[in-house]
Amino acid sequence: EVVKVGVIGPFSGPFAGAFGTPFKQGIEAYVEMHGTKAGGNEVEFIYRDLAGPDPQKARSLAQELVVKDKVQYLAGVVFTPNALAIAPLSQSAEIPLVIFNASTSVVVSKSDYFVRTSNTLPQVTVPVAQYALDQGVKTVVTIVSDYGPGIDAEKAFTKTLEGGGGKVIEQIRMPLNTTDFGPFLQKIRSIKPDALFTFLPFGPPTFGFVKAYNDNKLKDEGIKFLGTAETQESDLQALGDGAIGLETAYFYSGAHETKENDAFKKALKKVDPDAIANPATVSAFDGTHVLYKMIEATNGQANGSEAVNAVKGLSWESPRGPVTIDSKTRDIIQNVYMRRVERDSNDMLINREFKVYEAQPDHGLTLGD
Amino acid sequence: MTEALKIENLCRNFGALQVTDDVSFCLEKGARVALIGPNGAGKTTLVNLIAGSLSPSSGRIYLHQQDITHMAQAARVHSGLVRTFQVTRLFNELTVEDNIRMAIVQHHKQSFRLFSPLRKLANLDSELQHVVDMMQLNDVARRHVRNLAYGEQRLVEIAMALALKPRVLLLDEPAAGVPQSESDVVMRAISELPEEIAILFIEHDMDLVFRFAHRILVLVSGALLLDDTPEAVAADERVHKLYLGEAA
Amino acid sequence: MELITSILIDGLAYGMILFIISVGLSITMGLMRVVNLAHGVFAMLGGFFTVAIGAWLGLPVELSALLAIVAVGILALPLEKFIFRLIYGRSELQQVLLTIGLVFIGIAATGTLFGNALTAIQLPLYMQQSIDIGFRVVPAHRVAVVIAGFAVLAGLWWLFTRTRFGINIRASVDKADAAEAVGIDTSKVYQLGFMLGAALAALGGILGAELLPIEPYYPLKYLVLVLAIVAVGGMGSVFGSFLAALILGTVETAAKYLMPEVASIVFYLTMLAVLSWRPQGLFGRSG
Amino acid sequence: MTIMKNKMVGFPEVSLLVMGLAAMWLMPNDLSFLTRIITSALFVLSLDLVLGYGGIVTLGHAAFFGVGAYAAGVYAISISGEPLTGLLVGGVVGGLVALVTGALLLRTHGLTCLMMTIAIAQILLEVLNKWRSVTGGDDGLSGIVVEPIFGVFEFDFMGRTGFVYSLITLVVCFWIMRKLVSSPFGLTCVGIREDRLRMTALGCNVYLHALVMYVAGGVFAGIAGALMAQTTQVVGLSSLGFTWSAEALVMLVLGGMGHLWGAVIGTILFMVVHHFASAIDPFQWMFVIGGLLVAVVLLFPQGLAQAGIGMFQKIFGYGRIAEEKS
Amino acid sequence: MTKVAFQLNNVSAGYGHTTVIENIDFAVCPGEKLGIIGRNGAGKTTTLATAMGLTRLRSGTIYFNGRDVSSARPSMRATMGLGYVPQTRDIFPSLTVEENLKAGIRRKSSTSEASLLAEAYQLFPRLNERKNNWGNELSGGEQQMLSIARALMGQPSVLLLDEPLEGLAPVVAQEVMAAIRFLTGKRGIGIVLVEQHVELVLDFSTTILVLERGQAVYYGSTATLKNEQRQILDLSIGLKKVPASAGL
Ligand SMILES: Nc1ncnc2c1ncn2[C@@H]1O[C@H](COP(=O)(O)OP(=O)(O)OP(=O)(O)O)[C@@H](O)[C@H]1O
Ligand SMILES: Nc1ncnc2c1ncn2[C@@H]1O[C@H](COP(=O)(O)OP(=O)(O)OP(=O)(O)O)[C@@H](O)[C@H]1O
Ligand SMILES: CC(C)C[C@H](N)C(=O)O
Ligand SMILES: [Mg+2]
Ligand SMILES: [Mg+2]
Repeated sequence: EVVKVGVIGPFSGPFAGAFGTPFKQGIEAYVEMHGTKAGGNEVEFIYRDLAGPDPQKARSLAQELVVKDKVQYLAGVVFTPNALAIAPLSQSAEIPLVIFNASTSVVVSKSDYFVRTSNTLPQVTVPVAQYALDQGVKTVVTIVSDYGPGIDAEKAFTKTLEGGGGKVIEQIRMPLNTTDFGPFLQKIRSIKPDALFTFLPFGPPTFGFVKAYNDNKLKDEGIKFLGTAETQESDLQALGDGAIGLETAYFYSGAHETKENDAFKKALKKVDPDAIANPATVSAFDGTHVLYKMIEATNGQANGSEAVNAVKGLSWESPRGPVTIDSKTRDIIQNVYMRRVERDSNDMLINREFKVYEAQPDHGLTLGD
Repeated sequence: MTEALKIENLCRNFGALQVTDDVSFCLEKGARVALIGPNGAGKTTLVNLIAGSLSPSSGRIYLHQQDITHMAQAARVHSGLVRTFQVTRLFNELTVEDNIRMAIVQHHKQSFRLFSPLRKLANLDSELQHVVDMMQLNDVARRHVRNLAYGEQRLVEIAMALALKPRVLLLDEPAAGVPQSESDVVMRAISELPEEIAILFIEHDMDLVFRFAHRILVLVSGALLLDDTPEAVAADERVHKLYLGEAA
Repeated sequence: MELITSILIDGLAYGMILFIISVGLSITMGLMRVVNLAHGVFAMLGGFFTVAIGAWLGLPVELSALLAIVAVGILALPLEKFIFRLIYGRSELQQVLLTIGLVFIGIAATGTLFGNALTAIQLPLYMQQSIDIGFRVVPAHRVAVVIAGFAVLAGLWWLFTRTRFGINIRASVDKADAAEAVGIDTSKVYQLGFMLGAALAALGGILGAELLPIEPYYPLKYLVLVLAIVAVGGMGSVFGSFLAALILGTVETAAKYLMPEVASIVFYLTMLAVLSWRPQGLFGRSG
Repeated sequence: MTIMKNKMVGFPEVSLLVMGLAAMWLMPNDLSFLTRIITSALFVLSLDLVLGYGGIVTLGHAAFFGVGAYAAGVYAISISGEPLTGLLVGGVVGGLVALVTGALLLRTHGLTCLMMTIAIAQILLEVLNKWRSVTGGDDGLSGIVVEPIFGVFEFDFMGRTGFVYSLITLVVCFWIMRKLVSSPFGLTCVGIREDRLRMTALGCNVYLHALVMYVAGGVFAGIAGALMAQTTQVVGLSSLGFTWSAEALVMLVLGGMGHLWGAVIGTILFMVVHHFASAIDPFQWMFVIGGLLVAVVLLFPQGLAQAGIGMFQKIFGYGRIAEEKS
Repeated sequence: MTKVAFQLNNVSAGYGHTTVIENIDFAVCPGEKLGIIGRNGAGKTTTLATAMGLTRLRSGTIYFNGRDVSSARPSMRATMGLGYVPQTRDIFPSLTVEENLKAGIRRKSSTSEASLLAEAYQLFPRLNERKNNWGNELSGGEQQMLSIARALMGQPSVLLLDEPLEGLAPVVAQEVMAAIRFLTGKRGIGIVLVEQHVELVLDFSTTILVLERGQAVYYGSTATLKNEQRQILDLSIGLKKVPASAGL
């Protein structure tokens, strides 16, 4: 029996490098390590390209995968609106979707058949705020990209920091298409907070922002940099020396030192020698694990509820560390690591973990709005 | 005498250059008036001012006693004031017939008929045929304008003007580029237009001017030098010196 | 006061980068009348080549940048000869379509060759410095860009208004047949003009890489930005592009300081306002 | 480029309907894709009115599609789920937005006009983005539920109703547009496209005609957007993004503008190639589509529809119908 | 016998699928004055454009100073000394008047730019007054002057003139004709002149080519045509008589 899984992601377009390619590599790395069979059922992955946030197309791709290609499972999805668009379909057709990225809190609750193996923004920003408090940071300027995830991050951070006695003295929201970040950072420089907290989408904006942080000498002024995904592995080398010393909180570092991570990285190299172990790669890798478990549990038969029930509460040791699928929310519970950028023995930039916030749930639900 | 077009103290300048300098004259119904003058005297500019594609710095323009100085160009056309261009401006990608149809549709203000087919327009075909006959364009009527010789294009240019049923017609060198033999066709068609149309035409070919004009305006450096009968103009010393030269 | 100075400084530096990136397009579009949406491909290649040549020959970045600009210029030659030549004089839309096709091919090709990730041009050390001017710092590379911008402006002004090449290129574009008939070898003029546009794009791509980082999607991402400057400046006017870049750069910078959330709306509103006021652009000639 | 070319096929609407039903019968599992082609075709047709017939160069046409889609979505969520009035709402809102923005930008033309259309679309997009409470911001507007058509035909999971509904809407719109472009108004617009100043000298109010054509384009784009909102039940900001405008332009020029069939054929071709190229190799489809664009411009500058008709005429000896009939 | 400077040998040319001129022969020696006449659309412009290399040659050969230039680019021919004044004038609108003139200077010109310009301004003082204007701001006649002057800047040894007098005021037309006579006489330039004014061509040229629908119906001495073969003129040109203009 062949079980088909439809993977929707940006395999072309500006997000291909940060998400699409890692998705594919993560899946293939898992297959490399565990074979093409899940509990005796051959698993086949069908990739569908969805370059950006485009809910209409997301919905029709998903529908087509289900109706025409007869997939039993859906996976992937980078952008929140795309996931929201698939929700009604997933619900009515009882097709599970394993989300590899879309990171707004509400997403998973929109269909009983959604499971997430990435993260939510509150999940990683609450620990940053706690870390800031631990470090004695009193005043912070938050500066985020002006879109859903950015605003989520801003809210979660502010709430946590102010709850712990800190103060957010200014909230800046930058337009998504910003290319020159200099003025924003000059402004922060003149405000002189203890730290800035930022969230930006991956790729070029992050690059520009970190550059501007260095160029405008905020570090010299003693303004700490607190971030999340800014130093993620697919962008890291391009950031260059300027990135050294930046502190971020995230759920996966390529430099995580466990045998699971080593095995994962080895499989990844086999799949593609140029592949970089990235949070998106790990999410896809773990997502594939969840898919395999679901297929095993249903023995290749189409049964959405049974499949999803089978992975509720599932725990395993992921390359990122120990993780669990929350049996109530179907969201992932995982460690969040504080990391600092340094150069390793091969002169490559890495995220060195130095502090762990263990078993973090999605704080988004508890924080409320 | 009924005046069709009256110009009063019209002025226009491009920067420091005074191209139209206090020009006044009047065209009666049925007038056949030639506008001559050295190159760059401001003849085309004067036509542009009257037609409304340029606005004057001062002065007034009256069409059938109505002040049209500030009227939009399109509105002037509908009041019967039509011009042609010194260098032809046609729809090169369309056929000769479609070019003329275009004008007929505009003339009848039918261009906002959104949903009824073109062919249902009353009189379209007969008016088209009339104009085509008048300008002897039968042979080329279905060809694309871009494939016509320059001289043929001039005829289309005039045909379009005629399709607008003008009451005052401004022709900027209508026979330029038309061979001598055929310039007769053009000028005759023009002169045979209904009596009540007033015509002002610019022309450098003195044969045509003296054959068809009842009156001649001589423009020099933007100002009107003479406004008189052909005989008087022909006899004028200044015109000889500035414009005609010794041969004519 | 400090705020205003800051806005002006940052606006100038940002505007100059916009100018350098768009001036090449202003030339191909305004002077050669080719709507070359693939302009960004040349800019991007400038960046990729700089990095690749640097890594391959182990040259300092200044030198590899120079080689990259030359390489892009040379690459433009066959493109002009076999593709662009066929669309001179075609309708704008056909040019738009063909060059969008080239953009897609360019994106796919660079993605395949150089990978989909962002590639950073490592600046030489002295460019990584910042200059302290008391109440704030100014990054050294921005100063360099401002100087380069003025140099490009002056050089192009001289080239187009004071040399025979300038006359030849404008004549060839106005009326190719007539230009040929007076003895101007239009195909050579087009070639040179096109190469110049491409080389300037590469220069812009390299100098601007700090703000608009080099990655395969570059040509599509910054297309509107670059077109906006060309349109506001007036097609074919180098000085127009310069002024437009400064105005738009400063306005956007001011918005970032004062009301960041609507900065991009402000950018587009400014553009709308200028274009409704002067439809042919600041320095465009109508007709 | 005569304006009568659409006479080529006797009953275009019938052919369109038959083609659509045949596709439905042949590819019953691809209805969502086919529906997307239909809504896109309607959108590209509306662009053809503006660009191909009106000569107004725009890269912001998706603005009308987008506002039409949002209007229909909001209408369905908060007023009524009745689909036909929903389409109407989309069309009216699209037309109104076209009226207001067209009034501003149609005083310009060429590159300036193009840039203004981009700017306007971007501003609208930002406004909708910021207006989270109504539009859902960048998460998109979801939860649209549409009632059965005439209270009878329910929108089913397989998308059959959606497809037939879209197809009929397309056919009706095509008919209206065909009337529009072969009317005196259509001829006038072609004249304006070719030479605005000459039209003024013929006594034509260029601005007003362009505006009417622009509004017509806005109405049909709005209807297309509403159709998309109703059949997919979500609306995202991408529905008024630059990419969507540009893609529509590419489809139109591929097929051939100034020709209603061109819009339809271009859309089908682009979407099918895109669909299969990106399904076969999502990683490299840009090579394919890029190569296709370059090839079409170089080999068939009039667009594929025109090239196809030319070929058809050659083979069947029709001669130069288009030129002579006009 | 003088050496032939420029020669068309059995030349055919056309646009798209249509052949417009067929088997045309003519030769011009230094200082020779060749006139070409024919009805509207007879192919006069096409003949000159083919000679210049702007219209694709279908068959036949073109020699210039003894060299076969049939496949040479127009710019090549221009550089070798072939000058051309197109019927449509083709002024470069985005160049100023003076730049338009400069564009006409050949690369290897021995005369200095300044003296070439001075000569042009001497011939057309009007251009001197307008030298800083953009090309498209000139009046029709001024453009014609500019087009002729621009061709002369290249110091051609053979000059092709397509209706150079169109739109010129009679005085200016006379001056231009005088200048052309001067060029052929003193400088030994070969001239090919296309003109609508048949009398003028008959008067000016030594050799004449009469075209009818793209074919040569007469090629030979002007005198012979005038005196012995008048009927060709009547048939081909439809020229009946040119009335002496009303007593001028
Ligand atoms: N670009 C073109 N494409 C197709 N046919 C053309 C083109 N240009 C000219 N023709 C045709 O070629 C024929 C000769 O044209 P040409 O311009 O040489 O005539 P001409 O003798 O110069 O006429 P005129 O006295 O009007 O200037 C005409 O029938 C014309 O319609
Ligand atoms: N837009 C403009 N800017 C500056 N000068 C202009 C402009 N348009 C025309 N001129 C100048 O105004 C003068 C009058 O031009 P106009 O075209 O009216 O002359 P004309 O009498 O029609 O001459 P011709 O007989 O040569 O056609 C010319 O010297 C011309 O150069
Ligand atoms: C680019 C990503 C950060 C997008 C984000 N995860 C979302 O849910 O939309
Ligand atoms: Mg004139
Ligand atoms: Mg001719």
